[in-house]
Amino acid sequence: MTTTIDYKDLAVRLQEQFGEGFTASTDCLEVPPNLVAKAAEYIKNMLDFNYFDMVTAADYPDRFELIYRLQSLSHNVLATFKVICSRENPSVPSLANLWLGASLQEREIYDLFGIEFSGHPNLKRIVLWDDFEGYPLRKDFKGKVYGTAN
Amino acid sequence: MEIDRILSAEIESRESAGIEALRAASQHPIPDPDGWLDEQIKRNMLFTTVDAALNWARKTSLWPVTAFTACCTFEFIGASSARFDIARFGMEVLRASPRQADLLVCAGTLTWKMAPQIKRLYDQMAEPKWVIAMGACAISGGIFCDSYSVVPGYNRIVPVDVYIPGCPPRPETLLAGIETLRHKIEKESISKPR
Amino acid sequence: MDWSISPDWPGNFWLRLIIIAVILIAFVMSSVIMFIWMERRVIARIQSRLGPNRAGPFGLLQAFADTIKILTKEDIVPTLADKVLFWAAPAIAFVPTLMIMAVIPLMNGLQLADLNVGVLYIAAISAVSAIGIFLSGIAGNNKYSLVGAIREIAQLISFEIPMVLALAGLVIACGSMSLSKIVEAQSIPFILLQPLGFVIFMVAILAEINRTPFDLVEADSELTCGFNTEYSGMKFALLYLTEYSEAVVGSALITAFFLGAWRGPILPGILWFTIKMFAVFMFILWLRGTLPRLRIDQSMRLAWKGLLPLSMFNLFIVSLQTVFFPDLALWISIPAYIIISVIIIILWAMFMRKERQSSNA
Amino acid sequence: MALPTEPFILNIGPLHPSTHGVFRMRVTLDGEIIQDVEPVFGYLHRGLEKLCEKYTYKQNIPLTDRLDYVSAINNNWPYVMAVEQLGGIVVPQRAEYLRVIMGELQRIASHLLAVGSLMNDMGIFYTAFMYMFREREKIIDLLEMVSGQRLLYNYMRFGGVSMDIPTEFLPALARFLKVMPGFLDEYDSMLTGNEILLSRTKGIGVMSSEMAINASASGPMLRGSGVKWDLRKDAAYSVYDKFEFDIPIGQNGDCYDRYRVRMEEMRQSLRIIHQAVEQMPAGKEKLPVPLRLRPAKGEVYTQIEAPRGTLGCYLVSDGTEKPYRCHFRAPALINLTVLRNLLIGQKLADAIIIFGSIDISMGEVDR
Repeated sequence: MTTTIDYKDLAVRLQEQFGEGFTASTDCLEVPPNLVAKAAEYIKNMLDFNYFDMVTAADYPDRFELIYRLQSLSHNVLATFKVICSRENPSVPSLANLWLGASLQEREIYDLFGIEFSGHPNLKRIVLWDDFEGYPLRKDFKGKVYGTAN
Repeated sequence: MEIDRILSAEIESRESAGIEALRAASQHPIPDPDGWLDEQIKRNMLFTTVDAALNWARKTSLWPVTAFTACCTFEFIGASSARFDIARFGMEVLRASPRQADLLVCAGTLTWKMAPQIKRLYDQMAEPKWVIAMGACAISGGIFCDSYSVVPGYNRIVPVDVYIPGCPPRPETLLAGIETLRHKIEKESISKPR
Repeated sequence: MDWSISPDWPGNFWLRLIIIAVILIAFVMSSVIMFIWMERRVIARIQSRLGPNRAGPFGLLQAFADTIKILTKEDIVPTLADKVLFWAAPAIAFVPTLMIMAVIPLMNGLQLADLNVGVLYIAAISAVSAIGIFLSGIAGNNKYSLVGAIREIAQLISFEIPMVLALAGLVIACGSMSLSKIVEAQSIPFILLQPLGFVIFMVAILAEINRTPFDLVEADSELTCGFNTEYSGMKFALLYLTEYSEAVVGSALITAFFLGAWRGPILPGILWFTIKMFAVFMFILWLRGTLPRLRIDQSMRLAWKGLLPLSMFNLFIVSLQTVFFPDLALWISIPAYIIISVIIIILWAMFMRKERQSSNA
Repeated sequence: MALPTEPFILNIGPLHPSTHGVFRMRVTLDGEIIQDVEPVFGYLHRGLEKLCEKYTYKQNIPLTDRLDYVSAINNNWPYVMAVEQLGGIVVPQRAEYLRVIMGELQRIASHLLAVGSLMNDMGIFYTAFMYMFREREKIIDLLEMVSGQRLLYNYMRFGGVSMDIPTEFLPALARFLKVMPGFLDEYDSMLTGNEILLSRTKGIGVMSSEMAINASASGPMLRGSGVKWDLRKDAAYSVYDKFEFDIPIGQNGDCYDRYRVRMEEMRQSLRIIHQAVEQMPAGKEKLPVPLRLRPAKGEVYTQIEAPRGTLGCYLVSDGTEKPYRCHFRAPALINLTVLRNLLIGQKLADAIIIFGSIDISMGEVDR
């Protein structure tokens, strides 16, 4: 069975390394946007989390939420990171250099949400064409979704 | 390869400009080529043996080029496989090149990014050519018609001869659609415009 | 019952030429039509499905429907294509396949020209049709057909030499290069006398006519349609015809050289010839239905490292046999030759496998 | 003086016979050797995740069918499990067994198609494809008997499955289970020992297990490289812990191993179906669930072992009857991250085979 990591102990360890900002909730660890890359590198090297399962985003009225799921296949342990970033100019350090699997998923989030991933080797639109104005998966997207012909 | 990076960016922007232009240009469906319908009503169709021979040849050897986009692809493959064999009607040669094909089967959802490719494919086909719009997505965008990136129906891009409903249509429905197209080809004549 | 036609049968030389030429062209065209129908039906039966049966009884008129439709389609010439080359290439590809038939004896005496350099003539002309296919690939200004054309030339060059050397074995065995003499010497078909030569010639012919497992030129899963991607209408009809007339001529060559063209007990010569030709084509279809495709470098490695040494060895054994024990009893020479060739093939295959493992290990 | 050559860009474009859908690779070729690959996605991007926010929970089930249209039943599973976890619905045992049986049948059908189209790319002129499609038609008949549709089944509901199996389903399934191993042996005899197939796939497109894990590949791609990771055993969702079956893994991660893994997985799926049919209890196949279901506020992530890899569904609900955010982790898209590393340096003919062995389905890649 996939066991989840003990988030409180992880939060304490990360606090020693990188300082304040890590709050552990029941099923995920909240990480400040600027420390994501360092925390992920720490967890990858120290605790052998070699599998980047998934990253996805959700658009809330006041914030963007990014959910990272990192796994260690050898010990069958799961860690879920949650990153809150502002809606003005959302930017999160990219994990594509740590795990190759993150590159396409981050490009897709950039394409559909407009969240910048700084340090991504090839950050451009993946599914839409360049002249497509706006980011469709945001709640305030005025596309043709609700029958309004654009 | 640096030159590739610049080159592919330039190709990318030229293509997306093409998509936007096509999207603006095709807000209204192209009328279906049903000239043969009123001909029949007027009953003045002059049928020569040359027409009959040509129509028989074109009817029995319809070579499809398939715009394999989405789920209807696998119903078309199911129709051309061992159980519902399309090859019995002489449609077996799956020519990958549009030059030699004369039937464009549009199977699946058409998105705006794919529309210029389908337009170019249709223009490349040699002249006596017909189009089958297969599946609800091909007729009117189907379950995805409200989406921001789906073309509501192939008839915005290419003139469609036969519409086959269903999501995805069963192979028997596809064969019935091909049968209607064959009846349509029987009634065509070289002297009349399509 | 020997059905034969005397050399000066209708009296006037020119009349004989015209009549036999018409017979030859009619023979090739009708067998092409039959091959198209046979291919679609036999491949369908291999794949446990029916194949065309709506156009006429058992789909016999399917080939006619295909040709009428292709001939009346619009003939597109791409704007950036090299106009003259685009127009000339299909003709260059098709005409040599008919010219090869001139030398093949359909029946005892039914041969357009009994050249005494028959084998050399065939080896030369078969290369020209490959040039035609190469030009059609280049002229269309399409990247896929360009790759297909380059592969055609690579394959032609690498399989030309083993084919000629396999035929050289025959020439040594029966002393002359003219086909009628080769057929006369075949009281026992050469397939039994020189099995190694037959295997090499068969593989080389498969590569020359671009049939599976060597159909890299028109590899429809990699290069959409290979060299004929840009052709439509009448030019495509000529190229489609070339593909099948090459198959007809290829199987005719195999029957002429190795299966004793028209020699057979009761039936007239030409019937025996067609039966053997259709049998060879059936074997080619069986290969097409079941074998995957080789990569271009694998097929060239097979030609240079596999067939070339084997054909030289075949030449060595045949010349050894004709010089030292010319009148060896048949019941010794046939089994002996088969055993030697089997051993050689196995040894060479093991050597090539070991060499391939050491090269990419 | 070396002949001056220059690379040329070739579009293995959206409409190509062996790109398994509308996928485009802008390939820079130097002769036949590939120098650079630029995959282009998006030709089938229908904005499915945006539409999920427009329909109610139950209306989304047919939408999930169109995700990976080659194995449609497996797409419903994670979405339905997510809503059940949010809504606190406990699924009756019989429904779990029915889902396992239909899921494994769909896995065999999807693998048949994957291996069939790989043989197509290799040049066997549709023969292997037609044989495998003949068997896929048998499975489609079974699934049509259960759900009424041929390709996109809309079969699973919250709290169970839409309809119970008709009486003639089990005898038909028993006939299929008796016949199918024979067909698999027939394919093995035709394909596995084939000398040309071996020379075309052995040692081509080798992916080491480290690269597979780093590129977060999943499914036959991961197991082909020797990593023993299968959600049916490791995450043990639904009733998979009641069956015993083993996980086939490859040795050196080339196209041949991925082909062997898929053939072996079909046999394991047959074993699972055998055990599931024996242990299936009687009882209700669906719990009555209100049409306009309003699951509790919150977010959940569920994942299953789909034929192409780990298919996950991340669902956020805000208490209304429409999902607030619904994201699907597409294994086919993530398996493609490694495409560029596998293709550079290979020949054009091998690139088609490697791409075929990755086995993608465009509905899932572009969503």
